[in-house]
Amino acid sequence: MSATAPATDTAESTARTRALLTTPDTRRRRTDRTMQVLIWAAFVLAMTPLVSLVWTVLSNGAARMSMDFLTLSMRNIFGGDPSGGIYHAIMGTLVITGVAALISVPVGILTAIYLVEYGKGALARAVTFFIDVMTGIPSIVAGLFAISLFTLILGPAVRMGIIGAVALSVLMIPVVVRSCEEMLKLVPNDLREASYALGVPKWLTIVKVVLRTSVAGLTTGVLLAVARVIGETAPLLVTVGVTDSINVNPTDGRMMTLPVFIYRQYMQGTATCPGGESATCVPDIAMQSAWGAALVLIVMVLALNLVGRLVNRWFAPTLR
Amino acid sequence: MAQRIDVKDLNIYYGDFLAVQDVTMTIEPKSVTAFIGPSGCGKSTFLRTLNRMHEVIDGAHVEGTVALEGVDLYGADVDPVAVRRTVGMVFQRPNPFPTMSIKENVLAGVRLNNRRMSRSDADDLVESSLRGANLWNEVKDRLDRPGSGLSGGQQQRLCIARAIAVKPQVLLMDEPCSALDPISTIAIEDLIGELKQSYTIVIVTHNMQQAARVSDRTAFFNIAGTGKPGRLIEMDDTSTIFSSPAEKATEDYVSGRFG
Amino acid sequence: MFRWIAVGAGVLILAVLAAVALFLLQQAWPALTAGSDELAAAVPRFPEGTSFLGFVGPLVFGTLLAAALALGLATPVAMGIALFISHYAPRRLAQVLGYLVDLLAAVPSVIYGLWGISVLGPAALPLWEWLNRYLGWFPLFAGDVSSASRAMATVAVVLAVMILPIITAVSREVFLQTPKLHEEAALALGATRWEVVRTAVLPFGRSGVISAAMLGLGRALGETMAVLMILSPGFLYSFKILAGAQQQTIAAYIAADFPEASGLAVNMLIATGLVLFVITLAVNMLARGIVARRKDFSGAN
Amino acid sequence: MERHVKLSRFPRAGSVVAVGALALTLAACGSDPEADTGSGGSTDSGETSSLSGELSGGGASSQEAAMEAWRAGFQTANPDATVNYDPVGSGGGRTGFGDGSYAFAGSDAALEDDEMAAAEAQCGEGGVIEFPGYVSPVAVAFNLPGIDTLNMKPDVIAGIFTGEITAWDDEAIAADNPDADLPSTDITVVHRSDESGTTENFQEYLAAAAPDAWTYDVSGVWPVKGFESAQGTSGVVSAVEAGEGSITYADASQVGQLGTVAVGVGDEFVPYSAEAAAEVVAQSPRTEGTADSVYSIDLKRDLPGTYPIVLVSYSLACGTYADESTAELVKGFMTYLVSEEGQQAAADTAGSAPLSADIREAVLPSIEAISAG
Repeated sequence: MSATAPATDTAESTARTRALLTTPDTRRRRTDRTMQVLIWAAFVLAMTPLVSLVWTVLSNGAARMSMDFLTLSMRNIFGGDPSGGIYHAIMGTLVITGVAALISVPVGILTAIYLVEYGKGALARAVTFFIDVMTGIPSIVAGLFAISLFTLILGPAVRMGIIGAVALSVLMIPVVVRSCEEMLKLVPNDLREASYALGVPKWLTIVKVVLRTSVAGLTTGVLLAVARVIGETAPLLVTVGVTDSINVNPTDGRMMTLPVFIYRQYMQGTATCPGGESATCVPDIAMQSAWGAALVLIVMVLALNLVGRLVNRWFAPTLR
Repeated sequence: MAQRIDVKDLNIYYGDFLAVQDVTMTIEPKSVTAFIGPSGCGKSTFLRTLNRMHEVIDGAHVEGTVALEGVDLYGADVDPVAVRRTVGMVFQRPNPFPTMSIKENVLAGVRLNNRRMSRSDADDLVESSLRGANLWNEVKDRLDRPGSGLSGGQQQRLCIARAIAVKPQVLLMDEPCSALDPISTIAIEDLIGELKQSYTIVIVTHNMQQAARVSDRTAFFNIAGTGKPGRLIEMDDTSTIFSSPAEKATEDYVSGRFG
Repeated sequence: MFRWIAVGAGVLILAVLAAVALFLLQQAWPALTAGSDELAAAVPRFPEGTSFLGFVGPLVFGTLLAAALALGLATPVAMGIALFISHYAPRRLAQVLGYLVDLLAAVPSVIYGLWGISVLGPAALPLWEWLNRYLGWFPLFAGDVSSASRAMATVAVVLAVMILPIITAVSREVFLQTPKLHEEAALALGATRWEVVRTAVLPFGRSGVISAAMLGLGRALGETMAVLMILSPGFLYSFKILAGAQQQTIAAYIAADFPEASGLAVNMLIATGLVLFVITLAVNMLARGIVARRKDFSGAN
Repeated sequence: MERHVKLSRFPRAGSVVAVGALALTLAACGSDPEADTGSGGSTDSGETSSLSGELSGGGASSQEAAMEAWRAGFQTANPDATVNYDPVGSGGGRTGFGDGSYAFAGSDAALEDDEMAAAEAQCGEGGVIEFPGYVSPVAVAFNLPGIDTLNMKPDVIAGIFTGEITAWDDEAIAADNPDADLPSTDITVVHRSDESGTTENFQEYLAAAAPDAWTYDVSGVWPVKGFESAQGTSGVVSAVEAGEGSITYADASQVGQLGTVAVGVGDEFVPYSAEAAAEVVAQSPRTEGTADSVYSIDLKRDLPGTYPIVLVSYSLACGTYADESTAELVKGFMTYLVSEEGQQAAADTAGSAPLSADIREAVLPSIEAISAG
């Protein structure tokens, strides 16, 4: 209260105003405080499991990490043998997700272009509607679809990377379309009109102006979509089979992927070590490897997210 | 009802940036005070310090005092929420809550304070506030329709009704007519003339004719250049400012030779 | 030319979806049309004298129960975090947190499953026992507590943790889009921070939050691995979420039994998959419908 | 990063380059591990030293641990050969073998007549080769602190697993365990939630040894409702490890530190062991009326001195294959599988009971006759 009240104020009106300004409604203030505490609590409550998850993966996974673990496969490794690694699974994941991206990205971006630039009328509405429908396909159902499709073409019990890639594409296409649609919508109409005004045909405008303007955003959308499907387990479980050797050919035979590897290791349980635990036989090696692979998978997902966002932040033209 | 405001040596900062420097003025009760000046001169910023609305922006703070009837609004024991209840505000663009009906909009502020209000009391308050804002006759048949369905001028008067429903001492208006057509503007200006019978009114305006029409006193703000703080150049009776201002800058501005 | 390529891509998507639907239907058809005796003979789990619907019923129930519990747990908390990030936390922190939440939405479900069974399960067991002992009269907490925490309650918590980032990310976007005008209007009327949230932010964000919750629900319904790895399944209409062997979800059922299935049993599994497809479809449609009512809201994914 | 950006005129290119770059960095340094000269057994009998190609089989998940050892041993001896095994379950294995998608299969039950017909049709004139390649005791394992072993008669086991006996200090249990300090804890039964051969074998045992107490139909799915369950052997074991007072049945090699039941056979109680399990297979008669290449057995559950709860998992192969390399691979792999060395590798890894010399001798001629045709 540093202000000295001017002489014109009556003491009474000052007192009244002071009362007005300094007596907050305790009930409301209490509600406000309570809600503030609740919201902080919600935050802490939610962070606890998430932090615990990240920490568990980090600490358990780091213990298993080694150069061998990253660069060797599990070929001829069995029981409690602590050597071998997840190289085959890393490669399988990269190849299968890469192929899935090769399938979904052109289809997804072209569809997004169609919806944003050309889409009018019943077909566009139908496409939009069915992309929503596709978003809801449970991942296991996508796996069932892919395997029955290939069974029909190639006979029973084919297992190869490309089937998994097709299953992942079914999951990935709607995500790509959605995010690229958003990105293309961000390109201001002025730019398009400016291009038309110069006599550039529509398709060239799209290629030269719209796509180039939104390329960073599209890359981000694609990377995030890849991050979404790279951890899918259920569809790969029923389509790609398992192997413990390195196979980077998606059209020939079984492949291993990180999520499936994690699940398989988890299901393996404890190994039998006739002579007890030793340097060559660790009973819970399967679980350790599962955590190690989980760490690698999480790092891959985070890296994709990070790169995606950085691309958008650094290279997006300033539109807004 | 109406109360006076004494501002003394007020500096307004956003973080380290000094936005408005060294303002000292007195705003008389039951009168209309207009703030004029070029864009970016800090008049809106200053207006917002009168009910501590500038605090929504991170890092905003003030030095000096703003006293309402001798009580410093920035005193340690003053509740900012109570300040805003006592010093109401109307914004540049009409902003009725889109999810509420006209009636609920009027009662929005009151509902925060009163846990239970009888239906008849509420109806009375809605009617008196809307009458006070010169809107009653236009909307009395559709009180339960959404407020966003009204025209711009009606929406702005609805916002005024909403502001006066909480029975403030002071009413701040931040360019209340800038988003409105001329006819609605006249309606609001008329309303301001009526409202000053019961409230202290402070209005920021870009429109010098409007300032001349509605205000009793006028304060001219100016800025030396970008990055420099805004300052209060002079403040006087409106007639004086527009006929024989003390400062050259004021004269240039009001005669349209500047800005 | 370019135009037709683009149109072709759109049509291709329709074709793919039609193919998915047709395949599922074609593969499911034998099971849908088979008599219950036939099914009972082919599917060991199939109880005698039940129809297909009678068999799928408990699975649908389990799926819905798991998803509803997860949603019930996650939505208030997610709204809390979203509000925290959009309106309570200091801005710098808020940005980091927003990013963190987005990252967590991308953690693969198999990792959530791994964590759920090896960390959360044991940690939550004392709580489940406590609930059972003191609130056992309440139907949800009745029965014997699953001694290894392999119960619906654990699954629900894991699912809630999984969908939390999704709901948070979307709600946060909506809350951030609240027009400043409305927040200031509430503030100028003398509203406290919470009252600003209540009068301006929540009404504005309501439909966005609902659709966010629906998205989360969609993911919870289709989630396979976490349920498969944690739940001790049963095929009952049971509300006992602390006991083991009470419920099972469709997705986990498919993943668990697909390896052993052959012949008509496979058709049967695909038929249940079709049921799941229809349920998630309905949920997603509902969510999209709500979003569509608000044109300016975008960024569902 | 710079490179990535320049190339990313089209986002597709961008992401592919990113993934590709990562792949290339890794591709430069990854490999299959060096041939292991340790436990896996580095040399084979000599005749199959340079087989190459890929061989895929599938079936019972119970065989998986042993199959890993076999595959590792075989692949070590034949570095250019890769053998895959999908642990899809016995049913899937039999179906896949029947329709030709698996060159060999593992099954927890012998082929039934109609399956045999399908398999014979698929295999052609060479017929089907079937033999109990993997025999493993199924332990009844429990989690009671301080108690390592309990004696139980078949009726008691059946009583527990039907839910008749609900507490650990039940008189029926106490009667056979006068020295044990039994707690009053409730018994939590944990069973397999998935369809499994272990479940089927355990039920077969209960139906044979305690026909009065066990009246359910035998199948791969657990018939009694309301018990806890978990996915896979590791699932039930970890469920029991986590829950005090729980009991389950599981492949003995996986039960780890859990307490196990010594099963009543006649008047004695026999704890599980590979030897006692091998004994029951050796003493049980071979099924009559089958082809020479088919060696299936009718398990007897009451032979004195044997451990009666055993999982007998069969290996399936064809006598003839369409192409030469598959035939050679199957021949080589099956030869290794039944060899003493292969059986010992499985015993070390999976705790299984090695095949008796009699059975090996009976099936070896059929395996050696595998050919293309």
